[in-house]
Amino acid sequence: MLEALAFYIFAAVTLVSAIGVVASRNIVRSAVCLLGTLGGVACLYFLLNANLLAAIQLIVYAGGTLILIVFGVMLTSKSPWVVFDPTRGQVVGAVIVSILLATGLCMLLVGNEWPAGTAMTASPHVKDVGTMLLTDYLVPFEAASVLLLVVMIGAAYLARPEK
Amino acid sequence: MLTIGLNHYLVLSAIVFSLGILCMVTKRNALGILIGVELVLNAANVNLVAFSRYQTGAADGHMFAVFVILLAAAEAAIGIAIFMNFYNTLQTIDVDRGDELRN
Amino acid sequence: MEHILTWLIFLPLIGMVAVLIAPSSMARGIAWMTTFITFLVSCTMFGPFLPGGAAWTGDGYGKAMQFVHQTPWIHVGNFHINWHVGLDGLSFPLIILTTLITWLSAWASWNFDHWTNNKGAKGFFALFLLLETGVLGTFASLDFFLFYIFWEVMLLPMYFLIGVWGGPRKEYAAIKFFLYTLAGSVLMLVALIAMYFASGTAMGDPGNSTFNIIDYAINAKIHDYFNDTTTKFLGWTFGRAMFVMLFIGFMIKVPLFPTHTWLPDAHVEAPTPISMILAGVLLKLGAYGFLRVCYPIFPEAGKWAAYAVATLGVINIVYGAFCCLAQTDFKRLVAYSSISHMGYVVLGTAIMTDVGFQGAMFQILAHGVSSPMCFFLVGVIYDRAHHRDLNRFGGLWLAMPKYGSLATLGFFASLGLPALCGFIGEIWVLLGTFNAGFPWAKPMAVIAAFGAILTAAYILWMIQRVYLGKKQEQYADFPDVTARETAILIPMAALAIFMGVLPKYTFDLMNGTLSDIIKVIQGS
Amino acid sequence: MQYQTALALGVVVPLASFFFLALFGPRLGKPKSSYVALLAIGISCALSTYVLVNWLKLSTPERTELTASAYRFDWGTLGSMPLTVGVKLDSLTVIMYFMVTFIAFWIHFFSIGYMEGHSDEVDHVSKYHRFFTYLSLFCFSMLGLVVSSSLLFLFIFWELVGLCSYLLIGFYFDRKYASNAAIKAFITNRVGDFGFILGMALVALYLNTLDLDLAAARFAEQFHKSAEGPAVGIFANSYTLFGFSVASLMGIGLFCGAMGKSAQFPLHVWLPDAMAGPTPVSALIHAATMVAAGVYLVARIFRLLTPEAQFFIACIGCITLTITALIAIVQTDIKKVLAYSTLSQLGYMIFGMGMGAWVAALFHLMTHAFFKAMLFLGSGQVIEGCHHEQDMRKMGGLRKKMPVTCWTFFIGVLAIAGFGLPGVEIGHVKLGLGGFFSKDEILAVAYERAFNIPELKKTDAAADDAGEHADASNANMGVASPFRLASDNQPAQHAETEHSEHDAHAHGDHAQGTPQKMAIAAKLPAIPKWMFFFPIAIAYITPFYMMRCWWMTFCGKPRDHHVYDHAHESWKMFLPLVILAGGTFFSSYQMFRPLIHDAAVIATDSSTVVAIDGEAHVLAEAGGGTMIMLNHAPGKNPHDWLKMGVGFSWLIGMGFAVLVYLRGLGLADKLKRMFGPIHTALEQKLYFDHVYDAVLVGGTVTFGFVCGLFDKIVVDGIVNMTALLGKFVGVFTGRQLDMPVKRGDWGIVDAIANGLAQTMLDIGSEIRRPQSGRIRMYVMITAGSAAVALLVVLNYHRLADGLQWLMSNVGTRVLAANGS
Repeated sequence: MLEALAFYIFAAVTLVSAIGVVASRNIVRSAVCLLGTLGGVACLYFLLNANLLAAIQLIVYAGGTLILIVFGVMLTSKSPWVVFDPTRGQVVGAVIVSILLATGLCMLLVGNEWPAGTAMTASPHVKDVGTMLLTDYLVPFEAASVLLLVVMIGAAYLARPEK
Repeated sequence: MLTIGLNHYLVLSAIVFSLGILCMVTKRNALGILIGVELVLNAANVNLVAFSRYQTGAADGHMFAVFVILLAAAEAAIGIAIFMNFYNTLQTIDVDRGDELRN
Repeated sequence: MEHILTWLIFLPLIGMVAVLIAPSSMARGIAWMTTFITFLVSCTMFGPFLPGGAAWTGDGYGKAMQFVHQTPWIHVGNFHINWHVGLDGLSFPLIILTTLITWLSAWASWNFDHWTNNKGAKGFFALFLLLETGVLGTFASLDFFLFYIFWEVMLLPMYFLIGVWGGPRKEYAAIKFFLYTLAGSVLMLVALIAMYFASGTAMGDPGNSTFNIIDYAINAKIHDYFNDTTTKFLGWTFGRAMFVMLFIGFMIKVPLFPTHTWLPDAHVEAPTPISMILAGVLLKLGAYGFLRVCYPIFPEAGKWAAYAVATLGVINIVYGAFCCLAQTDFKRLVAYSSISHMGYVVLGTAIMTDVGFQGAMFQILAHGVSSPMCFFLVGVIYDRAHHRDLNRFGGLWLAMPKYGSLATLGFFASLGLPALCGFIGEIWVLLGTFNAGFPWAKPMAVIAAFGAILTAAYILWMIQRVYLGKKQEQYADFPDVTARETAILIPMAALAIFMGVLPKYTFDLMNGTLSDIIKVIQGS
Repeated sequence: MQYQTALALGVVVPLASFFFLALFGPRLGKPKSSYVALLAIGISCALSTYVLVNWLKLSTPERTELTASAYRFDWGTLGSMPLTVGVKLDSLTVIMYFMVTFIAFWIHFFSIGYMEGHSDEVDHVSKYHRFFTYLSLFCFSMLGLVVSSSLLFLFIFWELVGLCSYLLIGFYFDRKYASNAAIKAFITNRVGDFGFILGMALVALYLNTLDLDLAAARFAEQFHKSAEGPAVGIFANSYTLFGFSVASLMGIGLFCGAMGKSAQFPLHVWLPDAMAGPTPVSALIHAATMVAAGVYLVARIFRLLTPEAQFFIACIGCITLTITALIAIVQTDIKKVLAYSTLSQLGYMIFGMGMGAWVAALFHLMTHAFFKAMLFLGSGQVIEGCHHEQDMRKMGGLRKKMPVTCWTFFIGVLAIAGFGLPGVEIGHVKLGLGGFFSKDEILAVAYERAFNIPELKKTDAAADDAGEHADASNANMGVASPFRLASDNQPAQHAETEHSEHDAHAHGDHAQGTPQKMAIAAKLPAIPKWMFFFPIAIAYITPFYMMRCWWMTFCGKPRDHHVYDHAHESWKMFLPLVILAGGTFFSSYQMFRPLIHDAAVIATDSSTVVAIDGEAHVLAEAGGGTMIMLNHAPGKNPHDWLKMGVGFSWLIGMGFAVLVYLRGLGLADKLKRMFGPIHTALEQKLYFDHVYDAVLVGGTVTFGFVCGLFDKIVVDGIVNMTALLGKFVGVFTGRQLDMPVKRGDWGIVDAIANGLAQTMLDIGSEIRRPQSGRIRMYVMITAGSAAVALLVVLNYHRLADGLQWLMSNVGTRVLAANGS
């Protein structure tokens, strides 16, 4: 009961702010709305027994990526309030497509009879997660670290000032 | 309705996913597209975690989600770097004008 | 060298890599060498197809495939896709035709640097070689999925070759070509999947589903199931539905009225060597599809659709010829004449008799020799005059006597003059149609024979407008055909005469297989 | 040497010459290349003479044996029907072969002289060698045609001679009218060949062979079976068109080819135009050999002709010979007169063939070949001598300048006019020339068919009446009906018992042949009387226009002094004239007549129809079994009748011409004014060209343009409309393509094409330009197609039952795959 209530609230937060992301005409507002979505999703993670993930979500996404985007907004526009509007036709088409897509996805996901699985009873301990990361997922983990290094260098290279 | 199951999360993620796509398509600002991508990735993450919770019972879904978040961050970093470069060259962030200089 | 056929198919691909690596000044040389080696390699494969060779066991359709190379390729779940290639009398002559014509077109591209649109020699020759791989693969594959893949592989290079190195309206022509062919291959894909599953159903075990084209025709269980009118697909009779889908897929390539309009546009815009390949080889793929896929696998549907198919063939013949009369663009005229000539192929196929198939197959080869020759002849004059307006030419025979003589030979071969290649195919198809067991066959043959008069009319009129007449000032100092151009024309001219005078040797290559196919058809 | 080898060699030598000249002609240059061609045809001529001389010595059985053992090589198979290539070695081939090589040799000889003066260079390009190259090719094709043993090969060479004709008519292709004439000739011939192909298809279908002898044998077999019992195979009534049985259609179809090549009405229009070619070509191809090939074809396929088909042929011949002779009267171009006279004479031959006068028609072909070749060469001499003047109104009085030409030409005129003194014989040799024998023989047979055979029919019908009525009712079913007389061994006796003395005499004396043949003869359709009278009338007109031609050219006063002063003749050119004049004499009397008769025995042997031999009394025994012959007995003897009827037509016709043109053109002009409209109509060739140009050519070309427009507007329009629709359906893809969409350009198409093309271009080089311009669209398309695909897949079961079927399969497979 409580879980249901919590789910609906968080889901509403997520959805409303996601709609805000799409609907707001200027990019700063979009970014702010995105924060709402990210937070909502983080809360949902709690509900899903993924406490650690929720924390990561908040730290990395809300704290890192979003800030990055806001910086990007500030750096790339003469005024943060500049608006480029798509044409009406584009919007109509896009809305139709996404509604179709959403319908299709819902039908696919909901309509399918998932085989019975085992439900997770408790949130995995951080320690367990760490162990998995360094045993079963060692290779992706290392690859990710290399990737991050590459990204760091690449970003620095790309964003360097013009000679 | 009151018992929250897998399907609830799946529907939610489907809607968020579509909104992400919508965002990518309608924003002419390059950063808007980036934001759309974030939405899409979040939707996927919700799916992963939900499956982990209701189907497998193990933390594998969480691991995937961790990597996705990581990649999203990396993507945002590179993306923004590219857009800044783009902006430096074109003095605009409007992706639709991206091909104007081609010829 | 047991996998020589596989090597043959990928030889051009190796050449393509070499073209991409080497400096662009060497591109044409590498392409020439590659196509020439491919041609030579294909010539070494003649042995089993000569009378008395291994391809002549007489065991029935598909039993005497040569140079077979079969190995598992993609096995996912129940999907068994094999690398399965092999040659019989149906595909082998077309392989030779392909390697020969591609070689000659590579030679025809020798003056690439002097073209109006000559950027990216590397890209051009790389795609050119990729195209050859696609075509060879399509002709050789015996696995339907593989066939489909090569079919698509061949599509893309052609698109770019027209779209990038073409004439003023290249984008339009290229996209038209692309969309048309794609539309056809989508239908083919549907049929392909449906046939795969149906074959499993026929065998009684989904694990035994197969993509093997030959099995479709000769495996009694599958063949009976496919041709059973009670087998349904979307409420249609299965065989007929498949036949129609495949037929539409192939007819676009032939091309048959009313899906022919991409051809004139593509030809007009394409550079000369590409036109040569397009007319000489690519159009044959559609007809090959009829003979390899449609008819042996779905003979029941073939009989059911015979009237419609033959009607389309006759319309092609007559309509194409009439359209030729209206053209003022030289290349467009030759393109429409291709449409008209391919009508004979379709007519010969539609009647499903020995003579019809022989005639159709011969016409495929004959047209494969004569139409590249015609297109090259047009190209020769286009290189000099930079226009193709029939009404502005005249007196070229006097200005360029050697060229005039070769051109006359080429166009008369296309006209169907006896003792040249075009005649045999035409007369075989006409006689075959006349003698076919369908009640409508005789009137069709009469109309088709009427097409021969129109053919004479437009070809002679064209010759008059271009080659005859007084020598004109602006063309007076045109150099006659160069040694390279002569060298390209001579093999085609010689083949045209050889096939016309001694058709037996060409028929010998394919008659065994064709009569096997007829047996398969009659057996059902 | 074997005769067949000799003949085959004779065919190949000109081909070798053709290839040699085609490759090295330009280097050989002006006189030398002609020697090559002359040598080649000379060898052929020598070989053919050798064969002919030896052939004459052979007896009939020996000849038959040789015929049967001639070469047959496997050439290919048509389905299961073997096709052979071989030499047809019989008397017909031997004489035709000799005639062709002999005339061709002398025309080559003449050509050397003719080409000496002109057409050596046109626009600085030598065409001298080209002329002889074509001539060699022609000789090859024509000889190949003559020796072909199979219908297919006959057709192949048939088309090749057509090609040579096309090339040679268009020899002066820098002149528009020459190339027009060439095209006209080729296409008109193609129209005829259209029928030929269909005829051939019928032969292949119902007789299952294309070999001439085999086909004839099978044809006869079916015919006789039909004659005895109910009609079978091709004679059955079940399949008819326009009232003709399949058998008749077969013959008519093949004859269509002959109509084209021999320029018979309504395909006669190309021959006069063909005179645009050089004169030796006109002599060789368009007078002596190629146009006679049509007659040769009919002679060859004679055994495949039913009486109905024969009647059709006779009608066509009769119409042709009449109208073309009329047109010839008013022509002023010397070559046109000869062309029309050729047409008219070909009409006689075809008419004769149709009448069953096999021997007479071929005999006429032979004599005509000689004298017409000579006439054309004479005209060539005149034209060459007169500085390429072809208009007879500007000539006159050339007799003094070119005596040899003049008198050889006169011999030709006499020959074509049918000069002869009926009843006058020197020793056993009757006095006469060319047409006197051959043409009159055709007329004699026509008489027989028009008057005597109907009498025979009456007898037959009477016999039927006396016998069973059921049979009589069947009698009008043509060949398919049972034969009343077939079982009756002596039709003449039969007649005698039933009818008066007088009638009995009539057939008993005039007609002689096997009972079976007589029975068939009795079934021949009745020939209307006009088909006899028209040729008779034309026999008076022929001498008139020929004499007119000769007189205007050579006699009277010179009308154009420029032309007259220039006139000259050279030995190189008149030597062939003299030789051919000798040939005319020779062919009228010796050699050919018996040989043709011998050929006829074979050619009509298994025939279902009868050949009627008008002169066969000499060799009555040889042909007794196969032909019906006239006996020259008193009574209704056609020869007696003709002696009075047309015996002196040459004198009357020529005399009238002299009368009109004696004093120059004045009287002729008056006559012209008197018959104004008729004259105009004739001068306009009875408006055939006008009608054909307007209706057929114009119609075809117009329809072609309509088709072209249809293709461009409707078919292509639909395609483009679809593209446009696609553009509108995807709302996004309009402006969002971000490509400048120009008016009249194809936005979507352009954009995608450019995009992809650009992508491809970039492959080789580094990617330097941002591709973000279309990112949104990519996403859009991906998402949209994914959505559509999803929806389609998910709602699959609702679409159709069959889809469900497929779905269930896919479903089970996927699950199975998952499960495993």
